[in-house]
Amino acid sequence: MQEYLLMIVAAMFINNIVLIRFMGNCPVVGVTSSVDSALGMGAAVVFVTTMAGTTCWIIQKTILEVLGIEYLQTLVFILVIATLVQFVEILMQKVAPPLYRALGIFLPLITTNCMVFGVSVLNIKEEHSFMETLVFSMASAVGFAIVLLFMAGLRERMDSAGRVPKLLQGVPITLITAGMMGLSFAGLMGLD
Amino acid sequence: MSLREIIQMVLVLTIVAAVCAGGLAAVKMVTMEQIEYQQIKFIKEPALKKILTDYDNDPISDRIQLVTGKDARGRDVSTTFFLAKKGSQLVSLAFESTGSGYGGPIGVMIAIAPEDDVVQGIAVTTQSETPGLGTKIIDDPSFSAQFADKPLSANFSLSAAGGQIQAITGATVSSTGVSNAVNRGIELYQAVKPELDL
Amino acid sequence: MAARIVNEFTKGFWKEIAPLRFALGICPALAVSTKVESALGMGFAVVFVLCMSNVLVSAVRNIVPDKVRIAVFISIIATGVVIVELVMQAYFYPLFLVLGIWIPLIVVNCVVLGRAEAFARKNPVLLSLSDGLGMGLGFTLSLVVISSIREILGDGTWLGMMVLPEAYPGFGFLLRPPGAFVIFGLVLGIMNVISARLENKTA
Amino acid sequence: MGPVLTAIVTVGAMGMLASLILGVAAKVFYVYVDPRIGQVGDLLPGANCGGCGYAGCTDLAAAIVQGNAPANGCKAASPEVAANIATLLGISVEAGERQVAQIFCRGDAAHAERKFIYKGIKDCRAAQLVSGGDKACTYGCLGLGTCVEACMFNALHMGANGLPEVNTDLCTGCGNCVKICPRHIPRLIPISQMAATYCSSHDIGKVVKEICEVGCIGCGLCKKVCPEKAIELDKFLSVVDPTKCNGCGKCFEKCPTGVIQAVVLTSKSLKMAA
Repeated sequence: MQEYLLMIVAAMFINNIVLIRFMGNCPVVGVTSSVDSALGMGAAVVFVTTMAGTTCWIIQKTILEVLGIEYLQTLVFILVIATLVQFVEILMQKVAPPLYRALGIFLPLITTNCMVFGVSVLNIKEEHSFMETLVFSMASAVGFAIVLLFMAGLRERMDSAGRVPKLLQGVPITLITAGMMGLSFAGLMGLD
Repeated sequence: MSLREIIQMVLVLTIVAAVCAGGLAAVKMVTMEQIEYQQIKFIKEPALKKILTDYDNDPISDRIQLVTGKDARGRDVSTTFFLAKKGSQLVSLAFESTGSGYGGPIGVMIAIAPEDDVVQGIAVTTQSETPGLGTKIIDDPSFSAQFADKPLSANFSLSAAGGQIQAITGATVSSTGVSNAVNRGIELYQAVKPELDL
Repeated sequence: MAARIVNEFTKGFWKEIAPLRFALGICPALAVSTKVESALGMGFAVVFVLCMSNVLVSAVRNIVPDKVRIAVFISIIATGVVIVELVMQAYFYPLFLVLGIWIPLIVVNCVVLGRAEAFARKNPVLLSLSDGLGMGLGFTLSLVVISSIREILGDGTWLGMMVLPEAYPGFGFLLRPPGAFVIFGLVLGIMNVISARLENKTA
Repeated sequence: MGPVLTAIVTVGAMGMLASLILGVAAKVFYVYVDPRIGQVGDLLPGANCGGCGYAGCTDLAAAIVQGNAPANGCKAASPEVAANIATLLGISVEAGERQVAQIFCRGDAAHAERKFIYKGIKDCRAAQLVSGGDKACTYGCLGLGTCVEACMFNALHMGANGLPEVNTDLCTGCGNCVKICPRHIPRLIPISQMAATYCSSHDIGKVVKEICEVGCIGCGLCKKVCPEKAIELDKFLSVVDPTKCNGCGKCFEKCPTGVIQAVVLTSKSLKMAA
């Protein structure tokens, strides 16, 4: 039990997928101008990453490794993720229209979110078991959502402050903020 | 969405996926040997360099694989032997063996001169021992030097077990791991020596 | 036609240089920019994938049904990436070890899919090739700029050569992840200033 | 040829499976998406200002097509746009009235007290966070011009007295200023409204008198004097009902602080209202 707890803390904060592993930066820079859309995007990513991580793990173990074609991992995983995202979109539209209205517009963006793919590959690379895959995928995605949310809040504040020097307005200040956030996350290093 | 559309969609994606996979498989076939060579080169070469002396060929190119046993599920397990030659004369033969250490398996590369059955040297390739203690099996050259230039008949166990090897203080488990790996390696060598056809 | 090809090629260097202008593909730009050497390796891998995917996407652009468009494009890109992966393993193994997971992650590099969607899908093969080449080299250029700053100020070296005096203590912050964000932000800010100045001059 | 074949068959099969799943899912879970939603969306301004109360232009387009919102649901669009949408959908434009923003505070520096001198960030939302703003009145305009910046149509500007002023010609009634103001001082009124109480304070009269010379003290004289019964009191603040008020002006004379006034529009708007 303890090892899963450690894994969750590590994936969410210490090795934060956005700030330390540098994945999923595009949405952090692009979507985070309002807390509402950050929440929607975050929830959609947690859902898709967990689904994709576990599905890819199963495919890797039952098909690719059995047949000895691990080198096709990249091709197969991305195919799986693209299909999965589109499938979830179609399904959600039918089964849970309110959910679709809240998260739906973010789904197409997720196919190219390097985080989903990156987490799937990391699961294999770090030789996680199925349970570890499940936990790691979800915790990483939650870590992403946390950064997205923090960043949206900070940006709302910064926009109202109006004190950002002209040359740093927009993306530059977001990146610098991310750097500062990374520093403070690195302060949790002693936790593991 | 009409049936025709679905069929068209399935057809296109199937063909694209198959063509992509086919192309990649072809590339893989072409590069496979080279990749294997590179992987061995960058993982094993540092260890090989340490223990092999006085040769003029590329032992990584001149490697052979032999089936050396069966695993728990009855599948064949093979070991790679790297051959070091001078001129066309085989001077030594290196292969990897493992023993269990404190933090996991320890990989040890062993070089043996087949001519007179002497261990020429050993080098640790992979380990996950406690930094500062168990890692002395790598960092302290005098430890692995104890194994060098001894005949196969020598006792490679730790002195505590009646052998000739002095364990590293504070790292008995790691030292035992290395010594076990060497013993196991020599056993394996003796077993396959006839097959090697030297 | 020739003028357009040149134009599509050169826009990737300044006017539409992807990571610095549109903040596209910043993940790898941050991750592999600790050393100029790995930045170059990554850059050329992206140039190859981008050219290949642009050409192939442009070639099949009229026969792919809209519903599976993304899936087909992404398969093509993935193929290019795996080729890079295999070739790099076979001939540039140390570089492969350094870049690690970032090679497969080229698949989801926003620049690559972005160009396929925004350009190659609507333009003939030759133009797409020149666009891919320009964009890819622009991406490489951005990476080299950022990694140069990080390597020189962080380590005192450039491409592994000592460029600052031996006594330079190094600035480890720049080599760690938070430093990447800060440097990238500052470079973007400087870009903003320069292009504002240039516009003023022309106006 | 073995490995090549394995690769082709496996990945080909996966591709087939993936597209089959998608194809079948698209058929089984088919949801009819009205193509008109896209067409209406194209007609809308696409500023995604959110003034209509929906999540964006596309969301409004869907609501218009489904009949949940009127064809002129977009506050920022010109009447022609509404007419075009109506023609497209074959429905009639409901005669919705244009709305404009008004600033419901007259307490400028000369007339309203300040609790302390605020020297922080020039943004009302920031000032509001510093012990509720520097203005003694907790309902009054902070005067840092956040609404002016929020206006996408340049309809607001800072007046000489430190309060924002509305150019009703340019105001589209999108409501961005209403939303961004931490005290909701700008509010939307129908363009035909004749009179309004230009105060937002719900404080009791005694408190208002102490801190502001031009606030509504909730005395209710206007309510008493109004022949049309168009005025109600809402927690010590008089509110004019635009559907009843005929602009007779009796309340203007009676109001002790002169806070209830005629709505003054910029010239062009006046003509349109007439």
